[in-house]
Amino acid sequence: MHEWALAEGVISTILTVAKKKDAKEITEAEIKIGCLQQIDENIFTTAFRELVKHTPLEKTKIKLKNEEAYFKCRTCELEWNLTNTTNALGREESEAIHFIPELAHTFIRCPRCGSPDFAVTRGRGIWVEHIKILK
Amino acid sequence: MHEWALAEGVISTILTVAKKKDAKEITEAEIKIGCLQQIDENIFTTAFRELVKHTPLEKTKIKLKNEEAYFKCRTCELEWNLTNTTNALGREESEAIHFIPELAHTFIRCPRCGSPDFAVTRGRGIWVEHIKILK
Amino acid sequence: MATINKRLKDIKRVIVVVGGKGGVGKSLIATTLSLVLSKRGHSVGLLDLDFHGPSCHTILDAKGVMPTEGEGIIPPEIHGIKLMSVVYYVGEKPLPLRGTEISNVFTELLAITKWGRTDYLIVDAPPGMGEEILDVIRLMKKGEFLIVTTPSNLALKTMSRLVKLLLEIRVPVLGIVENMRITKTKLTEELAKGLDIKYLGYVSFDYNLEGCISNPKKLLKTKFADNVKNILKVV
Amino acid sequence: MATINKRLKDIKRVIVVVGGKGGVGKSLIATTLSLVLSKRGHSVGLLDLDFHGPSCHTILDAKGVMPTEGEGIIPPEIHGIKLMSVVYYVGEKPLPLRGTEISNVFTELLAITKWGRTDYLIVDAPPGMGEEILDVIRLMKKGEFLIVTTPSNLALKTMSRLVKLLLEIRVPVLGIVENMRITKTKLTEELAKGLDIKYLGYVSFDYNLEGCISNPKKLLKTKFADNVKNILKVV
Ligand SMILES: Nc1ncnc2c1ncn2[C@@H]1O[C@H](COP(=O)(O)OP(=O)(O)O)[C@@H](O)[C@H]1O
Ligand SMILES: Nc1ncnc2c1ncn2[C@@H]1O[C@H](COP(=O)(O)OP(=O)(O)O)[C@@H](O)[C@H]1O
Ligand SMILES: [Mg+2]
Ligand SMILES: [Mg+2]
Ligand SMILES: [Mg+2]
Ligand SMILES: [Mg+2]
Ligand code: NI
Ligand code: NI
Ligand SMILES: [Zn+2]
Ligand SMILES: [Zn+2]
Repeated sequence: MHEWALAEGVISTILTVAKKKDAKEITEAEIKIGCLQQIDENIFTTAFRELVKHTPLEKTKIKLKNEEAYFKCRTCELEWNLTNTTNALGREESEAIHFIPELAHTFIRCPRCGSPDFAVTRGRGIWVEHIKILK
Repeated sequence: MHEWALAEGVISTILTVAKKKDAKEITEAEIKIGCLQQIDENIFTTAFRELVKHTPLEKTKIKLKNEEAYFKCRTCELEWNLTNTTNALGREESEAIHFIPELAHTFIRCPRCGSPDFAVTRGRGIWVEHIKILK
Repeated sequence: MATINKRLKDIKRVIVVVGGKGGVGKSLIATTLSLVLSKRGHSVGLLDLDFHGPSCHTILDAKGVMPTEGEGIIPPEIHGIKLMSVVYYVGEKPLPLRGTEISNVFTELLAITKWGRTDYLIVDAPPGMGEEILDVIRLMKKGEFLIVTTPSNLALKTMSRLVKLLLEIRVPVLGIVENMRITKTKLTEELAKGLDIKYLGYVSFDYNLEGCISNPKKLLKTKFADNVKNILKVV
Repeated sequence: MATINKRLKDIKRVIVVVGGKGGVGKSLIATTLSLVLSKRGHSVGLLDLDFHGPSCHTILDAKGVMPTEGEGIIPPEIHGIKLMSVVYYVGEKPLPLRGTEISNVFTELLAITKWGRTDYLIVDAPPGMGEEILDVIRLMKKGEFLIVTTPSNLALKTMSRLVKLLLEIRVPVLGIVENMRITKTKLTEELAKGLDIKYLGYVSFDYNLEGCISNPKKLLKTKFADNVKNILKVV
């Protein structure tokens, strides 16, 4: 589960932002999870808690929030979301997108015109939405 | 002077927008001109007036406004504007950018780190900012 | 978009030379095709879409020429071919571009270039199936794709990926040209069959070709050019 | 960025095989170099950056293998080489990507791949000087560039553009390898001199090479591999 790698990335982002803001303590971090990647929240949380042991983030609470994945076709301009995607994804395909969201361009097509030329407009990746700090 | 080609593009945009808005008459169009391309406003205006003869835009007033060109370096994150660009552009270089603004990546470098890997954040191209219509 | 469609309106056919793989002979075939068609009396345009490695001007030996301006940009005629390329503006200098920038250059070129009445516009595509190819599909609705490959396993695999994509989205595919054949092999022909597209024939590896780059007259007299003419009969 | 640097921390040298031009032998040289270094007892990683035409897995005959997961992604070892490629996930299917998407895939690969202690990470670059090359420069600060070209005028011109760029921004350039030499010519060597970079030697055109693709043991016994070993002495 590369949720560990994702947790590492999130932790280093939080620390960078906190440093920029001159934080003394980071009380909470809100983390947004794009649905495209189907990240396992339990594993992610376990990884996070494990990795922050003996770091300034040891006591930081985390809130995980989801963002639905949206696409926009560059050929016919249709916008749609992942749940509407007609060609249901198989296990291996989901797995691929789990690791690298852009691989969606191999497995997903515009439900109206069939084009592989679309943008992922929302719900890609994982990112820190905001942090609460004490100065 | 390919200002004629640019005027053609602007005209077709105005007509498309006006149609979408169900306009009966288009009284005015505000056109933004990015400074990167150094478009000749006189030639542009002449071309526009010539090309709209016997079209619904014959009486449309045009207002031209400039937008300074800004760059942002992807290597060192410096932002700068065209007038600050250290390597002054020669005539042929200006000409190249006049036709195709992206050719800036051959002739312009980040004034801090020398990188050619920068984004043109503002002041590229020519576009219709807004139109005034009667319904 | 409207401007682009207007610019392409008076062009009868648009042939896009692609391969997926680099170095399979796309530029040489695209340019030789242009020369042959032009010699036969057709009016021909050639658009070099390989902004990072433009080659058509070298093959045609285009020197000291520039497009002329007049209500747009009119490409100069070189050996009878209207050639458009970024090389007029950047010369031998590098043009490093990211994807969206490539897309912008392409859109700009299509919007400003006045081809006029043209029988064939030949498009010399870069390798890959990125920005340029996706934009050809999006912006040049008339495009018919001519696939070039070598019989090497590495080229065939990459070419297959591209062809699968083109067939899936149902753009016209003229067929496959096998280039640089050294020994006889059925690999390319069989792959074409498997992909259900036309095998257009082969072009032999021509050891004298290198000496004819930058000399269109000599180029037209090579075995390579003879092979290209045979392909043309089938298209 | 911090994550990426951490992932690359335990890698001693990063060699990026580029050419500007496609089909000059970047993938074969990058893969053969990896095999030779690995046979000599070094720990070697190989990153296939050509997302539209991945080739390293074909040359190494990597079949039925997948990266393993565990606090990141650990690439499988094939003939002693840790190979990372999108091919594990997309198989033979096309992966059409625009520029920003290419950049995202690259960033993601660097962030999740755990190379571990590695003496050499060889990066097999695609043609061009677009998104992938600019991102290697931006994200892999340790990268040393190995230039591959053929002695053809078309390849040399495109390679020159890329080298000019690399020299201008002052990234380390190891030198130029002349590949697929058929007849003796001084063109490449002279160009290297003109560009003020090292000429590393040549690799002959090897008519038996095609039969050794997908057979690393045979590949290592070719004249091609011998030539590559000679180049290695100079680097
Ligand atoms: N039939 C052929 N015989 C010999 N050499 C060829 C042949 N076709 C192409 N070449 C050579 O192969 C190289 C790649 O050709 P090029 O047209 O630049 O390919 P691409 O545009 O696909 O990258 C050039 O050096 C060219 O001279
Ligand atoms: N020294 C050589 N002799 C003969 N064929 C070669 C040699 N080097 C490369 N090739 C062939 O040239 C083609 C392109 O090689 P490849 O490694 O895929 O290039 P690139 O990665 O630069 O596109 C392949 O078909 C390969 O088998
Ligand atoms: Mg997309
Ligand atoms: Mg830019
Ligand atoms: Mg080419
Ligand atoms: Mg390759
Ligand atoms: Ni996972
Ligand atoms: Ni002009
Ligand atoms: Zn669509
Ligand atoms: Zn900078």
